[in-house]
Amino acid sequence: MSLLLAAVLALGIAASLSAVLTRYGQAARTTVIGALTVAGAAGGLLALRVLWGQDVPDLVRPWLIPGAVFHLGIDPLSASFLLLVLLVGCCAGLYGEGYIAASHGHVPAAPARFFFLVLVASMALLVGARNALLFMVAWETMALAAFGLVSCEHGKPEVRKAGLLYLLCTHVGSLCLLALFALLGRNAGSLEFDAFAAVPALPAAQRTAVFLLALIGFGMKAGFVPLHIWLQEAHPAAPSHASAAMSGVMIEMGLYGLLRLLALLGPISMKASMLLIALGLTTAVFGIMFAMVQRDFKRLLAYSSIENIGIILTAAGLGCYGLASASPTLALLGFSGAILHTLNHGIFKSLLFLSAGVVYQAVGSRNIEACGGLQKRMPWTCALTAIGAAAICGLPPLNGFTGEWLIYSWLLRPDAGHGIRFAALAAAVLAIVGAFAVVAFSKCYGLACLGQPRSEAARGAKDPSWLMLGPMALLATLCIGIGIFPAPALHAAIAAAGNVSHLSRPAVSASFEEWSRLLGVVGLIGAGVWVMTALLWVYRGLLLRRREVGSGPTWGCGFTAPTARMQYTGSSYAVPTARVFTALLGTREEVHPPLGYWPAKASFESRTPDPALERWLPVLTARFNDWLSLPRQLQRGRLQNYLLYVSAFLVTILLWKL
Amino acid sequence: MTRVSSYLLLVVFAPPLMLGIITKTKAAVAGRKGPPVLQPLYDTIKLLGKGAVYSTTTTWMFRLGPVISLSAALAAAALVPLGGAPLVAFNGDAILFAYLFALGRFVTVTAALDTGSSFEGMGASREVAFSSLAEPALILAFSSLAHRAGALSLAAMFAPHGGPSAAASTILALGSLFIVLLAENSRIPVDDPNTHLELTMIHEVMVLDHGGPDLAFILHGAGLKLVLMASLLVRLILPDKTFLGPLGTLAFGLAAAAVVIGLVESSMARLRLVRVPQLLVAAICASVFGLILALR
Amino acid sequence: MIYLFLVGVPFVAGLVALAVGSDERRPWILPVGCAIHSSIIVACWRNLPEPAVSGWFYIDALGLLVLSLSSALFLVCSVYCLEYLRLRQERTERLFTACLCFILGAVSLVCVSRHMGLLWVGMEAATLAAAPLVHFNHNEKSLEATWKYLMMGSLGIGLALLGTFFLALSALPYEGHGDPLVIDTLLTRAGTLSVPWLKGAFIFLLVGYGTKMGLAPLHSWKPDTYGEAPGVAGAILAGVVTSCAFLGLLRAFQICAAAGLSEFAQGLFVLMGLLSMATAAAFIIGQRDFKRMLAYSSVEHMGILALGVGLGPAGTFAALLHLINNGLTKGVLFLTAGNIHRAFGGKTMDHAHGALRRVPVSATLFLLGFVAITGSPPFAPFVSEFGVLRAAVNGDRFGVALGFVGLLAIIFIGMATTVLSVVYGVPNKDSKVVHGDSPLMIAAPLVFMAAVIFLGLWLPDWLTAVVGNAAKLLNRGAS
Amino acid sequence: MEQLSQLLLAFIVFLSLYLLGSSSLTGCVKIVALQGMCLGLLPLTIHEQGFHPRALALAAGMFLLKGFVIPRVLLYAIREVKIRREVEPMIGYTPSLLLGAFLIGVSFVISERLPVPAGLRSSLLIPVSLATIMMGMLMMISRIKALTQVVGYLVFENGIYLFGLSISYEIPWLIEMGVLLDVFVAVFVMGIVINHIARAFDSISTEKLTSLSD
Repeated sequence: MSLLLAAVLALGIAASLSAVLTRYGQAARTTVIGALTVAGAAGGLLALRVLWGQDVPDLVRPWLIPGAVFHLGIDPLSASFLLLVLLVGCCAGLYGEGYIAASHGHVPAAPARFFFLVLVASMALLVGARNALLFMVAWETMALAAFGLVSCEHGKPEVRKAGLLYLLCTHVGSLCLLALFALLGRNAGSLEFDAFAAVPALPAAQRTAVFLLALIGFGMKAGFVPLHIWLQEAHPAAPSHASAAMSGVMIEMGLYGLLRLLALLGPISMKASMLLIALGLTTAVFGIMFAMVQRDFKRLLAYSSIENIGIILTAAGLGCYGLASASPTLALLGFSGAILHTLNHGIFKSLLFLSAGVVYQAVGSRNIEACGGLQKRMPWTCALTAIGAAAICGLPPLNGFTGEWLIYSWLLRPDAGHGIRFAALAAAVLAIVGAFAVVAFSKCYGLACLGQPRSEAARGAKDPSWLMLGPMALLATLCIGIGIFPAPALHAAIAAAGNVSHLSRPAVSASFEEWSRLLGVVGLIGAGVWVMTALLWVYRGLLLRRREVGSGPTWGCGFTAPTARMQYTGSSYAVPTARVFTALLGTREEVHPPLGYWPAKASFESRTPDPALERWLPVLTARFNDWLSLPRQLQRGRLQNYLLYVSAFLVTILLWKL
Repeated sequence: MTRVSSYLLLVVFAPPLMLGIITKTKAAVAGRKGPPVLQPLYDTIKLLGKGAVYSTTTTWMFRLGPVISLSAALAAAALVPLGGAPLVAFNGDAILFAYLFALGRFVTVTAALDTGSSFEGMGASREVAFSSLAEPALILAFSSLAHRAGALSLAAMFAPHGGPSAAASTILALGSLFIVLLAENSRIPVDDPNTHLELTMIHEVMVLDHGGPDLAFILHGAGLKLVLMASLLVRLILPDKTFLGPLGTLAFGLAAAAVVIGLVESSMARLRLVRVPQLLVAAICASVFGLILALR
Repeated sequence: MIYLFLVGVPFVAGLVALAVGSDERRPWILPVGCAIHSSIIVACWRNLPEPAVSGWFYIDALGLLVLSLSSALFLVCSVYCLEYLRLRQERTERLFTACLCFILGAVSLVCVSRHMGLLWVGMEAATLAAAPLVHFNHNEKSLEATWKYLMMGSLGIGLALLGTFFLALSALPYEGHGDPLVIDTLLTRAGTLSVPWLKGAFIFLLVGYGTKMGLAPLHSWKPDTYGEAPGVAGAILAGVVTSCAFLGLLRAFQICAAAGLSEFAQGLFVLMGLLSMATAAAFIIGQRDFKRMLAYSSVEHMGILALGVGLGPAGTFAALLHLINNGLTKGVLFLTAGNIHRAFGGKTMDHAHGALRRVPVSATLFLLGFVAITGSPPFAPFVSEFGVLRAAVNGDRFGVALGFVGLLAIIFIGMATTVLSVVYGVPNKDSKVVHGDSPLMIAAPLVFMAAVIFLGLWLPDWLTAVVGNAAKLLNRGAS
Repeated sequence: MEQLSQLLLAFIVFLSLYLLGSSSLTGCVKIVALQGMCLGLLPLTIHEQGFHPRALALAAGMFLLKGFVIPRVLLYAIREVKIRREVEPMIGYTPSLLLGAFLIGVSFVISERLPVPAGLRSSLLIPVSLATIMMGMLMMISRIKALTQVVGYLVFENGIYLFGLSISYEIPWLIEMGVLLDVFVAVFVMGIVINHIARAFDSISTEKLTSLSD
């Protein structure tokens, strides 16, 4: 346990040191890299030990805050998330150093370093917290650090807007969590997690309240629709290494919270699990549909995070269903699918955000349509991006598939069918989501990295330093590695899921045997794909070695003067898919067709605003403002009125209470 | 050993043969003689011996795409019972099967985008659009079959058993899978594999710039995909053990499937692009209905 | 004797300030006076002094708490004043300095007196002494604010006097036990007090001291006053004077609780608490003037204090803790708001943007102060606000808890909009740089912030003990 | 004696009502002065031990302060700012009177609920004081000129003093001094502020003092 404490402390101290050392860039950089290495090593060691069966005693220290105990504990559930936090945190942190250096002052170094380290430290603390107050402290520190990161480049109005929105959302979520813990603490008589677990059963109304509060509180952070409104605004606004940490890990902390509560409070009802599944599917479909039509690649990634959160929530809902129907196998399968996908998502999403950062720095824009042709100019970055993009689509032989495979295995399980009729429909929805992901990411990768440069800046792009490429390469290697050899990741996921589904250790390891065998075959076939690819590639090389290999322009179907502007744009690429779902997307198009017989000015513009943020929320706030304008009439500046309020209040109270 | 040899045999020879039979059927219906049945095989061999011309815009993705898509198809083939037990079978291989095709699609699409050609971009965009509807139909059909079979393995799901009670759901799944087959393999009424330069094309327009071994890989991969899906359907219809033996049954079935596809292509026109989603939604509906019957 | 020093030192300092002629030296009287005052209080902490003057003077845990807070706030603010007054050379600061000293004296009187009448005198003196602080800027707006402050304050103080009379009447008939308004006498005789008169006394004291404290709907002077007064005056008013008014209310509550009227009083506290929070919420949303916003935030926090006391022993503990936390955080906010105000020459969102670029330290502290005051961990107000919430939930007051959380959320939304707009962004080109950060003027809020963070992470034993004792005093009758 | 105090009390209420209906500023001040003198007499009549030396001293002090000193200050202020009339109060004179009557009713209702303190000769004292307080507040609420509001405040304070009389024997001088202090200091400070207002705005109409609002 002292390892966890050491990791948190190392990060925390380094955060303050880096803020102090801002003037001396090199020293600050060394501090950050050193702290990340130390924390990663210490925390990683601890997490691995716990995941591989070692019991680590809790650390309990008195803490002089009413109700608080400094209680750290680590079980496989914590350990698996800790692993993710440190992995992504270290990769993104190292990358961040390169990113800050390469930004030439656009990214303010001091806040970017400080808040990033605090963010990682608080998340590491969060997963170890075993006391509601400690949990809240870590939670809010995390939220505030992320706010600091989002607002790093506050000179831009859209960044300020995003920061404000994020702050509002996260605080509302935190308040719900406060209410939640107050409610749990009331019944347990203490704010210790162990005490929450010891409470036999809450009354039905309170159970509902706990469920709803947790759903809103944690869901706000995770970004369940329609609580996602901040996500697609805030993630693009933050510096890319921060977006990677936020999207790859921070939002997953919402799911950690939900899983932790489940582990403490036991099963939720069948109906509630169904609600979770439905919410998860809605979130997934919503997220990916809007990802598909984005032009800003960081926004696209953010929406895709919403999608993946939806998938994870669906899986968690399936786990809850298993708990509710007293079927430990189903529960374990659902939760391990959720956790495995969480780990995978953390890896590939942070990889993609990191490469998005590279592209952004090279091109100076987040618009896909300003990129193009980057693969020729920055081959390494784009190769890593390709791996990330394929992984996030859930394609074998990469890691994204492993988690989705577990979830599909639940949904298409023949023995799950009699209880949950719509499991197969859920599988179909997931299939749509998967197919849409292919649309979104073939667009993101294909149009940004391939083809011809669509802007001057894209023409001059270069691969970044190894400090930035190295962490990305590590993440990409993990994508491939887990895809081929999923057993370790599955082990972590199943061990963590065992915590949530209250299974004994032998049962968990038996289950692990079973699933690792099956997933091992998946990995084997994945390896087969790689081997086959290599063989065919060699074969192709042999074939071509003796032949003439020429080069020329892309064939323009007879048109002889093609330009880069004639390429398919990102928006047009997604149109055929989006057209089918126009009613759901609410895309607004503004068309000015050319008039007359001769070439004339024409324009076309399409925009797909977020419905929750730009359609529903304004209506709500307008209502609310109308409603608030009434009391505002009371403060009109007339002293006489103020005196009247005092007198009237006095007389009323006298007549009423005396 | 026999499994491996029959796998290799089918994987190498079935695709060109099946494409040849389709072409032959269409020619026959149209009253022409048509090219020899083995023509696709000759084409492939010829292409393998040719050099290649690459666009200056393209990168390694363009070259890797065909390779990966073929190896994905080959990997998928290992999961399909090709005249006997498949090379690899496990609970859940059906999902891997579906996703391996998705992998093939992803690399084909990105390879097409690598050229920077607006035509290929268009093809890619349509490909992903239609597959996003074909995918759920496939999964739903798999689901109803899995429920019937009690296992999520292709070998178990695509086996002729269950008797008349399951017939209705099986037929619906079959119909749905057939539409998916047509869509995924770019056959009429979704796509027309014979024309290359129409603005309405999907798959063929994506491979405009490929040539030489790359094109050979693509063509073979596409054919293999057709064979694999067809062989699954065949197993659903034909009994496992006929007098022809498993391999013979499969060969017969594939040939029959090729004839059916040829007949469909001859008797129908390509649908307007905007109608294609409706066809696929019909497939989804059929799957859903079949699933409901299977769950009943 | 020690009481005489506590009250007398500041008064003498004030008189000296009036007498000293040199504008250079006069401001130094403040920190010196405050330091002496604080050191006396440290002595009080070591060993509590005995009651004096037949029980008229005594400092119990509650008084000690409020007095220590006030003295600490004064000490730090007086350091800030040194620099502030140097910057405001154009204004004569004779009255300003003297009145600050008088306020400290009056506040000490309120805290050490065990006599409701004497307490009232202290409050009256503090109210009147604060008027020149509000008028310090000598412009039309500050004049208007002063007028409103004075009228509302006088009305409140009059009503509080009436309440004190009611209290005396409740003790009739009276047969020679010393003075009837001595709190200890009232407490020992609590059972024999006349209930209707006591209720009336509580209502009048609630309205009277509530006006001073700024509970809605008696708060309307607050935004004008805090908005127009200098930042340091705002910090003193919001942190010290309101705390004293709250102390007055708590004394009344103490007597009511001893007489078995705690439910009646708690009901009123909860009502006014929620009403204050709701009012603050309504006015904070869309507030463009950040000093007025702080005033409404003060209304909100007074509401939280009242609500906490209304929720029983656990809530009282949290409320008393919140008294400290709110005072310290408000110190940060008002002082830094003053700095930002000066840096931009305006106190609305239209004038002030991008404070982080112009006064980085002040802006950072302002932002942190905002985060703290809205109850985010790891800052001190979180502990106390969560305590209030827990008190509500543990007492099965789910509706109150829901209202509390909901209003906190709305207030957060309102404050965040204003604060972020002020702190972040790019300063207007045309607004000239008036004053940047200067060491002394950021040292004071920095000290407060450090305390807020420290108390958020570690509540010292002795503080918990004093707060706990004070809370026990207030709920003795109930148990 | 009891009759006399009843009479005085009734007269005080009447004066308050008269004040509500009066429009001349100097008139208002004079009425308040008269009311102050009545208050000065009251300590002598209200208690059984009427002519107690301290009561005498209090009566004398009060008589002087409320009857002469403060009115003088106010009259001086009126001369300084050169105004005569209260123009258009926010609530007209007749409605003010009606409201005043209503408030008297309310104060009787409230005092019904309070037991009459022992040793008090007149049961009227409590309701009358409450009514005076409320009418003072009404004046502060309904008048526009800052000076009239101060007059209202004086009436309010008179009410409080009246109330304090009920315990003037039992509790020490501190409370009475409190009233004096309050009135004196408040009026003193208010006078200064009004002076400032008149100089800054060229008027003492509070209509000008409404710029701070939301």
